[in-house]
Amino acid sequence: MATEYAKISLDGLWYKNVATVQVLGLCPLLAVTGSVVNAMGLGLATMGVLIGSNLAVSLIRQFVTDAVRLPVFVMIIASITTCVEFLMQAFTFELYEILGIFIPLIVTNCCILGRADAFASKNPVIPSVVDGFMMGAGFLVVLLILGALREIIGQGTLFADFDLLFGASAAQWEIKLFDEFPGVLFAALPPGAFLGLGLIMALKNVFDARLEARAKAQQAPVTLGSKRVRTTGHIT
Amino acid sequence: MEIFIAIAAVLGMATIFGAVLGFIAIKFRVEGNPIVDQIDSILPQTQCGQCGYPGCRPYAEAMANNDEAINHCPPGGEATIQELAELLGVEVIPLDQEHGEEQELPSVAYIREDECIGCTKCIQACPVDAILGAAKLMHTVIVDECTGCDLCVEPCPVDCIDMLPVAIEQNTWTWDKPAGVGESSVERIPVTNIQEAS
Amino acid sequence: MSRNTWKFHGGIHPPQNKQQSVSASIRQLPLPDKLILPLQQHIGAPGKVLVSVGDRVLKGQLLAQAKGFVSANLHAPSSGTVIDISDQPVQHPSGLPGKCIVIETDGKEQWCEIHPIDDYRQMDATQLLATINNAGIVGMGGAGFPSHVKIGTQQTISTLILNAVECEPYITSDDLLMRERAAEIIEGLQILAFILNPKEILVGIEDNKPEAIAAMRRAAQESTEANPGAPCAVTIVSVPTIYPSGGEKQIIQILTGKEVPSGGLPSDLGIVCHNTGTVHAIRNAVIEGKPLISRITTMTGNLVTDPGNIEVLLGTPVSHLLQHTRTSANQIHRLIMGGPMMGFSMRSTEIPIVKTSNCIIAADDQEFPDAPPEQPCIRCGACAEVCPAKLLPQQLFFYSKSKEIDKAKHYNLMDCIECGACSFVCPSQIPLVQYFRFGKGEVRKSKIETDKSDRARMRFEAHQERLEKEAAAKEEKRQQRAAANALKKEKQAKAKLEKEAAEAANPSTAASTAQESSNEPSNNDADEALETLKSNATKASKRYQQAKKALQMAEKNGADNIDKLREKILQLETKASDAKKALKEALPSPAKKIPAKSDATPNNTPKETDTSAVIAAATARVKVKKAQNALMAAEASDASQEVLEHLSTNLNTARTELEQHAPSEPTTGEAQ
Amino acid sequence: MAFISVTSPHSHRANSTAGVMQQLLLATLPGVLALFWFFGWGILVQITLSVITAVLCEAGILYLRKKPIAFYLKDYSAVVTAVLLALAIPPIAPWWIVVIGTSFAMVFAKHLYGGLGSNPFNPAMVGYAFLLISFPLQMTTWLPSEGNFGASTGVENTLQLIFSSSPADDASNYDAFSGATPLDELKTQLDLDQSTDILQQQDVFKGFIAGAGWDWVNVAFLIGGCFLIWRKIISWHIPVGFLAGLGILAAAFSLYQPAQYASPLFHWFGGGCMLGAFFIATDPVSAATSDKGRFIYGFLIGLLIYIIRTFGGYPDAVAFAVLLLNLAAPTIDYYTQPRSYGHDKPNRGTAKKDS
Repeated sequence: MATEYAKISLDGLWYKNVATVQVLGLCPLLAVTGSVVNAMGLGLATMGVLIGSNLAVSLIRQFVTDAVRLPVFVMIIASITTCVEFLMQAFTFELYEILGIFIPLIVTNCCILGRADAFASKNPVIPSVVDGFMMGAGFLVVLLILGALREIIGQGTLFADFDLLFGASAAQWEIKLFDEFPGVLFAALPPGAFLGLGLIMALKNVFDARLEARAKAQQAPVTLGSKRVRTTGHIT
Repeated sequence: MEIFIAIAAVLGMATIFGAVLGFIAIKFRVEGNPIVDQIDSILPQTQCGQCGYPGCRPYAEAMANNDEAINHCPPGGEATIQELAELLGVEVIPLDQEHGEEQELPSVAYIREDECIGCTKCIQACPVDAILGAAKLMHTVIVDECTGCDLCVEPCPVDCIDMLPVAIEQNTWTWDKPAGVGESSVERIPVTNIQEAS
Repeated sequence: MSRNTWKFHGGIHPPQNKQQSVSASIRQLPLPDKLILPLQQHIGAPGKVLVSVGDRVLKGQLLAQAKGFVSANLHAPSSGTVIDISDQPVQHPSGLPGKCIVIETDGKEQWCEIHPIDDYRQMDATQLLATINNAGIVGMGGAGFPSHVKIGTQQTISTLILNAVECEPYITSDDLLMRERAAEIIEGLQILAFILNPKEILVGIEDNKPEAIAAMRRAAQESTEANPGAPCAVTIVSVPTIYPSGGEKQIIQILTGKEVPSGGLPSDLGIVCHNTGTVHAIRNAVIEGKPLISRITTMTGNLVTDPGNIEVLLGTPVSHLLQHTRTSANQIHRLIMGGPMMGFSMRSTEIPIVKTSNCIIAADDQEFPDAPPEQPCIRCGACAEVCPAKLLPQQLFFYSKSKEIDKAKHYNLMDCIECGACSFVCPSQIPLVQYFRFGKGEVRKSKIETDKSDRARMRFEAHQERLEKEAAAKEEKRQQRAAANALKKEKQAKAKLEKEAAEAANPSTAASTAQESSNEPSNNDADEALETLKSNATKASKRYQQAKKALQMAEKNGADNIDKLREKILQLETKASDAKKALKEALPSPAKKIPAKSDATPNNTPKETDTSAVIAAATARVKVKKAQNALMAAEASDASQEVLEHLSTNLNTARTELEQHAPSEPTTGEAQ
Repeated sequence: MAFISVTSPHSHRANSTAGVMQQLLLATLPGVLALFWFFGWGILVQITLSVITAVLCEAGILYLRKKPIAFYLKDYSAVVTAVLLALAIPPIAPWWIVVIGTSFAMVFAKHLYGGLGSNPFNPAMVGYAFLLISFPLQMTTWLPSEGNFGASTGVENTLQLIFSSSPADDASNYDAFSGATPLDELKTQLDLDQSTDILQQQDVFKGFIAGAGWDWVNVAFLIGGCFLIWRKIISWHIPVGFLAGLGILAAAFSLYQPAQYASPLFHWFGGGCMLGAFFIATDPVSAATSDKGRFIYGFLIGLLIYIIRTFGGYPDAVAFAVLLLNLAAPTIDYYTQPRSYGHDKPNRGTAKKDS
């Protein structure tokens, strides 16, 4: 039980991370990670949709035949995205304005449809919700890291404009890292996002390679050719 | 009112698209599985069974239908894994050592003919009928047809079959790949003058 | 005599280095003690050895006969004794040994019988072709393609080309040959023209050999004057000096502007192209009747004190040449057979001169310094600029390096002539030619492997088919045998029953006991079967319960394989219910049977035994037994549900059958 | 005694990658001198800074990649990248501009793609584009050309400008010295509906063709380029295609409306045109392969430069045009494979299995 949820969590956060492993949802990822607050806004919205769609898909999974599953899933995702959009309009209107088209575009985020099809349609409700949460969290973490990276390099600040998301008191959270920083515009533009994502992925691959090497070192030696069968005689 | 329009629209679309989908699902059903032949043509056809399947074709079928791993073929080695990965659109993975090791050089079976007792056991074991002989008479391997699967070695009661690497001769020799960037491709050969030596 | 020439793409101007070896005229060397004659001196199959160790051979005697269409004869270059036929170091870049005939010379130079032809014009073309074939002549420019194959083409030839270009640096053997024996070469050309009947004869000579051009022009002039009726005149064409204009494809392009199609032969264009040395050898074979036993070889390189051109017997070890040209063998760094552009480095000084050895270069590391380490390709394109085949060497290099042979083939790797121009100009010092040779080797290897695996697949499938057929035949035989056995048993049983019936007609205890004993087991069997059915039913229901529990657990855990489990449970459920049903069906029959038995005992007192009933009972018993066995076997082997069901119904029907007949049975016994 | 076994050919033309690179550096000399003459000491400082950064970066990355450092440094490719980048950077740009740009070029554009020979983009131009996008102000502020080896600014002043510690001071410093390039000025003025004739009268345009020393700088690079073609370091196809593409569009537009569009000569001898045509676009690693392909490649770069210069948002466009065509080079190669000997027509596309 516990191991199962641990596996779902690890997959979402690391082994099947939406952004760094599956490389899905690049469009919003590259477009809105100019600052931490934007990244967080979109990340939370995506996570919400992901949880909702996984829940809904899992609930109806026995009643949807294979042929119509895609339209049905898309419909569900579109509905939930619209809900999230309304919510954001209601509570964080300024952020909604900044994120603009990328909120409705969550519908087309492949990772959501991907999880609905690959996981939620085959698993019970609770694991599906957990999967949605963890996948969303994995995506959010990458968004945040990339947002922080680009904000620091592009503007020399961190956590600027947090009042958009957390109310007026959060306006003080902004950290100015350098005095008179010229601001590397490159990082704030989409090419910087590509580069940043590439670096994050590279870093993750380095970690993975290390982990794998360690796992391999601990593995028991294999016996060569132990799975051989005879090929002569009847093959049925 | 708005909500009804939305529902009607959605239901209408659902009906139309459902009908289209249903029609397509029946009309364009994919029959057969030609991928098996393609996979089979990549496999080296040694029929050695090291993959855990009785022959290359069963392994090809298992890969096509049951998602069997592509790294179970030691005779094909890295090259085969790469081709399979390309064909099936999966990642290249290292050879599974549990199925055996890739050999540097291909080898073929040789029967030490004066030790052979003519038991025909190896003939029965050979998947490609590359061993010639009759009961109580000496057997021999048709070298050109031997796939080097070594299935005949184990059944031999007198242990007279050797797997020997295929010798490189002038007509099968090819140039080595140069050592690559940063290396000089010069090979130094110590020469012994035959006249001096003798 | 200016004639239009064409240009081929690319080409290079390496330093000529020809002057070292042109100062002296062609000379001879003392006879070597030993001649080593590799069987493989040409493209194609090695010849069949006609001599054995210890044989005395005469000069010009046939040693090995051509085997197959593309092959060539080999003759003894001098008289002597065959002392060895074994593997020796030979002229192969791999350094792998090849089979050689070794002759110890006796110094007598005793010729075997030869047949010079006085006037070839009186001969038939096929006869001349046979003469050339017998003389073992191959292309002496380096490739070693058997000449008679080229000459014997079935296509109509319009142009005969003499390739006298000799574009490689250092080599001057053709140059000297033309300077000194121009008339003989022209004569050879006339012989070829007689055989091939071309419209024109072109001689391409590079403009860096003015003496050779002059000599050849003079000889051609004289020849035309001497034979005014000759079918066509020889045109000497001076071509610009550029490497590799001596490649067959390139000289054809220079002289005719035509390109040999990829994978095709010059004869497809109506062209035959021969090397100077080859034509000279053809002339010698026809006019003098002498087979190819010697050739002109250039000895050069900065370590050679007496460089020059030498008429050397085939089979002479290079060490003999080094010795007689006063070469300091100890300082040799690179010993090259062939030119510096396409020749290969030898691994031993004992390698013999063969039909294709046009040059030996003995050089130290000043003359040919070691190549510096390979640097990354910067795609400068210098290689593509000089490639005479108009290929894209850098593309071929990438694909050869990464072993992507399909792509390399797509970029026409196989059209590469390995001239070395690309390697020569590469600023990154990449050994491109070696990469291409490696790539070509991979292409060939993969072809061989594909062929082999295709063959293996066919053989394997045939093998499987054969095994299946054999198995089917065996199965058929077995069934036949079983049927025969059953027939036999039936007959025996019938006989026995008849006997019993006869006995029963005369009432006897023996008969009744026999009946009883045969009745008893049948009851027991039925009971046993019932038992097994019962236990099966309980087992099945137990399994079903377990599976149910597992499913519940799994559902709680949300395991991945829930669907599978569910499916399995469904199966088990049907299995359990089927088993119960079978048990239910099975139960009443013995219940019925027992009372029937007890009922029957007192009442019926048969006056005579019903033979047919007895027989029926016996067969029914056999059936029950068989059905039971089958059921058990099926259970044991975990057969499918349907089979089990089928078998249990079989058992039931068999049992009812038995029941129908059995009641009458015991009566006979118990009545007594 | 030991023989060596090695593939033919046994002799080799005495040339090397390092030699090619050295000649390339030699060919930049006229251009460097011209820049020095018109813009002063800054250019020399930038080149020095850039070369030092590039060599350090290259060595560092080679160390991380566990490659032989000396072997690769000896090919001079890092130096060439550094010099080309420095030539494109304004002479008084602050030191960190050069350092960031050069490191970006070496690390991201060159070594992350596998080092020399494997980079799909021209590293110098990647570095330049990165700087131009990131620091537009510093990257478009040139000194007014004055001639006389920058005597009026002086070495000390130049160094102070470049190495001034506080970035905030830059702006005020610039104001004192800076000026836009003629191309920049042309664009601004044309946007303000000025006619080209009037512009020719202005200070920044005084010169024989394209104003204020820039034409002479381009002439110097042209001379260097001709040297490269003469030495067969580069083939003529790319520069000729480049200039043809640029010239044809410029001629067409200026013939159509001379007041609105500058002449081809102005485009040829303005901005980084000659540097781009002979030194940047000809980088063989990232260019097309065949002769025909190279001409097309150069031609398209020329077209793009004119389009971006005239209708785009940046005054000069060599870097963007070259980078875009770097991206297209494989496609160009795909369609321009030459017909090889013995084949009726060229191969197209990619390999098919068992073809």
